[in-house]
Amino acid sequence: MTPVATPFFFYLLAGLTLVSGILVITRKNPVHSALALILGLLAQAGLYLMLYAPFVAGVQIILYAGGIMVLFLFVIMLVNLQRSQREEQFNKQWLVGLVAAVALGALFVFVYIKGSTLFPANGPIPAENNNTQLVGELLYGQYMFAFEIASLLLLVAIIGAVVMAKKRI
Amino acid sequence: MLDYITSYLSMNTTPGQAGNVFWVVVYIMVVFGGVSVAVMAMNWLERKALAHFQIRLGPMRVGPHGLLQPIADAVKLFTKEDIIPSEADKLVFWIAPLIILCASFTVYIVIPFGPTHAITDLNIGILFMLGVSSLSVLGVVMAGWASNSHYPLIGSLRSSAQMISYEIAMGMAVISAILMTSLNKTGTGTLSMIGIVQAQQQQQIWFVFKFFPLGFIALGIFAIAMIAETNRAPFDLPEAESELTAGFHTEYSGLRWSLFMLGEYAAMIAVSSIAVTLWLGGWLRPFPNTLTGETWDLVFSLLPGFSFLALAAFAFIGVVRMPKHPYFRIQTIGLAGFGAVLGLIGLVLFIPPVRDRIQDIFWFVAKVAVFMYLYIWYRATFPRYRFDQLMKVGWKVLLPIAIGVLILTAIMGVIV
Amino acid sequence: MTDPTAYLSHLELGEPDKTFLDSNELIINMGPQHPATHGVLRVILKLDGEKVLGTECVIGYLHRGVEKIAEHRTYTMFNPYVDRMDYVAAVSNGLGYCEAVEKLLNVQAPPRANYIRVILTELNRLASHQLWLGTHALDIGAMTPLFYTFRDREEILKIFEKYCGARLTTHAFRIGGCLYETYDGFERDVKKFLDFVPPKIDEYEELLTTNRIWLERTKNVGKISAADCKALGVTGPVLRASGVKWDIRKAQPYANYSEFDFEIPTGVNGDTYDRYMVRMEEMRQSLRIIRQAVERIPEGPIMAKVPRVMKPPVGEIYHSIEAPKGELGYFIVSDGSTQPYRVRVRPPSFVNLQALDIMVRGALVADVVAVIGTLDIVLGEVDR
Amino acid sequence: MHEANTYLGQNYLVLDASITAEALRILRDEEQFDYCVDLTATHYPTREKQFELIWILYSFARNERIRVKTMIADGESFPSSVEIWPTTNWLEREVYDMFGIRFDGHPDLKRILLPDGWKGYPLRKDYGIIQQDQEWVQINLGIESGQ
Repeated sequence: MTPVATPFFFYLLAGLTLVSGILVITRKNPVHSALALILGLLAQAGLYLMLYAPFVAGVQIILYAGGIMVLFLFVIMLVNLQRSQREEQFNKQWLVGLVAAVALGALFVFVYIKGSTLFPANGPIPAENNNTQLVGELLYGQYMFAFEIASLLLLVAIIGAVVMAKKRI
Repeated sequence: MLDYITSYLSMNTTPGQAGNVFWVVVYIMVVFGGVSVAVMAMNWLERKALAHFQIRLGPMRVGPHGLLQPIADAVKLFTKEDIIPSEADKLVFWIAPLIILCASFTVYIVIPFGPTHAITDLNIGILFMLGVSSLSVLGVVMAGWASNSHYPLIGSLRSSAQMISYEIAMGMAVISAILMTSLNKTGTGTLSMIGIVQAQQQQQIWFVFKFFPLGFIALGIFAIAMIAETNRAPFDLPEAESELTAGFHTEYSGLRWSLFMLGEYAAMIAVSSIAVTLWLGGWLRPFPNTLTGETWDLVFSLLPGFSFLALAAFAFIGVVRMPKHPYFRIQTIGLAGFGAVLGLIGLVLFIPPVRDRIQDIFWFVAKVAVFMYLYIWYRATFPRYRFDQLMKVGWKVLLPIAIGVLILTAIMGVIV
Repeated sequence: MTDPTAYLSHLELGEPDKTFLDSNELIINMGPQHPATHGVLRVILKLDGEKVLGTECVIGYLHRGVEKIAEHRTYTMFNPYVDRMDYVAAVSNGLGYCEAVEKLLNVQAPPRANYIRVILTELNRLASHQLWLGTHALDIGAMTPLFYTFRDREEILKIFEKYCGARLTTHAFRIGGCLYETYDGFERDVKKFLDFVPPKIDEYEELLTTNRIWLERTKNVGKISAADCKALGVTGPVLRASGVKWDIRKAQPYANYSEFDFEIPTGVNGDTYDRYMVRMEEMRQSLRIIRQAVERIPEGPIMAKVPRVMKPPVGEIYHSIEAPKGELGYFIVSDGSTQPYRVRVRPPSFVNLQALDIMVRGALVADVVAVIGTLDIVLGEVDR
Repeated sequence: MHEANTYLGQNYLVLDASITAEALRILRDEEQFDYCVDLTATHYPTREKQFELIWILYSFARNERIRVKTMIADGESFPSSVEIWPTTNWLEREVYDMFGIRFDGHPDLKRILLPDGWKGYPLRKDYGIIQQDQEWVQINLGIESGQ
């Protein structure tokens, strides 16, 4: 399959991701923020597709855009919006946040400049049609332990959420 | 240019895989148009069939037997005043129906109407379908929230909870079908929609009969979950008209409302297509492996033409039975014309090159139509579930069964 | 004995004290324009998510001042007005009113008139129950029974139309008997109907009675105990479904009901399903009564001797009948003139509607719809 | 007690307002009149005590009806019987709505059939049959007259 208009789509998706990221933190209305976040996640899924990782893209759409963000919206809609809008958008930790953001940005810039030696660009691109299979083999083979730990962590989170939400068990 | 266009015709793959932009565009247009027409036809059929369930006639005025009713409705809806409530969140209100529409139409990219009749074949096909179709819940939530009114809000809350719950059982049932695709010599399965159908051809069995009754139960779970996914009776709580007036689209009218309807029906056809692809052999004709040979091939390839001729015959019987009153003259002529068109299509389908290309699509559509009819049947028969009962069915009945089927399928796959 | 606070139904409608994350208390206005409130009933629901914390009924949107009008009409002139109260059971309303005035006048309707009255009233009960079943099933989401019941109700309305020219607000009876003699073929029509309808009732039952979703939606929904029913004055099928075997047709027979042989169906749990079963059985019992009446109908006059200008002696009367919805009573005070001094209608729907609150508390929104349906209210009667 | 009588086979009691509330409770507790069929009133403008309150009671055990009547003057209130029969909640509201008789101890005494802000009590004899609260109609319906 020959890619079509790759640079154009890359800049489109990257731009969308950036714009939606900015919208997420600047919108006063939390629902608008959440919608912008969904847009950003979908654009990211597009970027994954361009990196020949369709499985990750599909999972991104199902889990983040379809599942988690719907729950986000669910909670936001139930919350009293008037009150949240009255609250200050940026709290006192903005200085710390700024430092962290600058540090992260510096890291990205560093990787961009020096990265060509760290991550060779001409690594072997896995064949598209067994991409999913490779992910599965890695997940259930090499990274089995980490995978199981993550699932255990999620189980604990589920139980914790049930305990907190349910008044009587 | 002409070479570029004709080069695809000799290829044995989907235009997306061939990288042929021209044919991709053509396929997209055809599928979009076809689905829109199918939605209109479904709309007419539902009203008609439901009416006959309920000892009514249904639409009879616009065109012979109300055949033009969907068009009249479309014209009415397009010319209606477009109302946005003053307290609504205008942007979100505006986007919501579009999201539903986009989500339900994007899914058609990977639906295989035949081995080459798909826009493209993604190797994560089924994952893509589930993912994109689950996005339509966003549209529902946004519509309910943006209307800034209580009934839509409750409707969208119900809808999001319901869709997320049933997606899980649905996913489990789908995984059990995908497991079955890996039962070949190489031991690698596939997520590709075309690959799944080809696996069924290879294994010489529709997955619904594989490891009977496991495949059958999985299809059952999927068939129930897909009704809940598309918010249809008896799981139509988000738009339960006797409780929430119209649920999440209470405040919508005119064109926007019709977009919701279009999206809903398109989604119904899409999920039915998933069921057909995964369990009922997709485009494969009945008994592709046992009833082989020249004669059987000929018999089955002639069926599409004959079924259209039968429909034409129905239309002509209707013409004969029309009252001989001048008032009905236009209707009679219209019905005769309709019958003639159907008959012509039937005759065209007898031409050998056409019938070889088309019969895949015919079988696929016929199987989907069975599911569409079931949708109508359920709606005529069942009362509506209550919200807690709906959740109970989803989490306590369907999910455990689906997980059980999944485990058993895996065990059977290892043993066999 | 009974704790009166258990029956209070007024909500504190002020802004609830909301915390940031626990603000899912909703006040919803259901009606007066709503597909499932059977008219112009307005129910204010206080919800916690989907759970109902309390309800308050706002009624009176259809108030026409029937009781005031009665004081300015003669006894005869007021007769058609009562049809407009419970408009789906107009014949029962007329029967109650005519019998009340007859009692005041000390007049007895002749036997043949009584038979005609019983046949028409029971047909009307059947029609009312059929309409109830269709709309109730529609509320719960089953569309199809509505059309089946309306198809069969049509046959009853045809008989009414042939008898007195009107289908809905029939004004079939007059004080002192019936104005119209039965038309030719009346008995044949009724007998044909008696053969026609039992399989249809089985058909409704086939669609609903053992349907899983129907059972889940109606069993243990809107439960009310017999004690609560008595305390709240709830009568009719709702009371009988709670296990009280009380029917005015048996307890204090009017017209000539004492001559007929029929059963009073009762329920056990007092839930929506029992009320459904009681009404279904009541339809069959009505058919039984009609069959007996049409077979034994005597010849004779249909109108008693009633003075042309009705001036009942000074006094008052309370007369009640078993309308399809419950006890329908007329309390009439006469001051000796041609116009009633005061007419009070005791409407079953109005009193039954009071039970809505305790029946739906703690239930879900969908149950409110089911319970409004099962109470079988007609807003024309609630608001008068 | 003023009168205990039977007319047309129907028993009724006419009681003094002072003892009625107690009598109603006794009728329920000791005489098994556990079902209050109806509560209503009648207006006699010429009498000294203008309003007659009427309870219609029924006993399931005895299959018997009885009417209890009492007289009260205009402006007088009467003890609510909601605690005896909860069904009288709406019935008392209706009597208040139509006659303007107040019931002490009623949990939520407000108009029931007429709109909340309505002036006048329609079932009083001095309220004309086409009379209406013009002011309310003009404000709430935006029309000159509801006729």
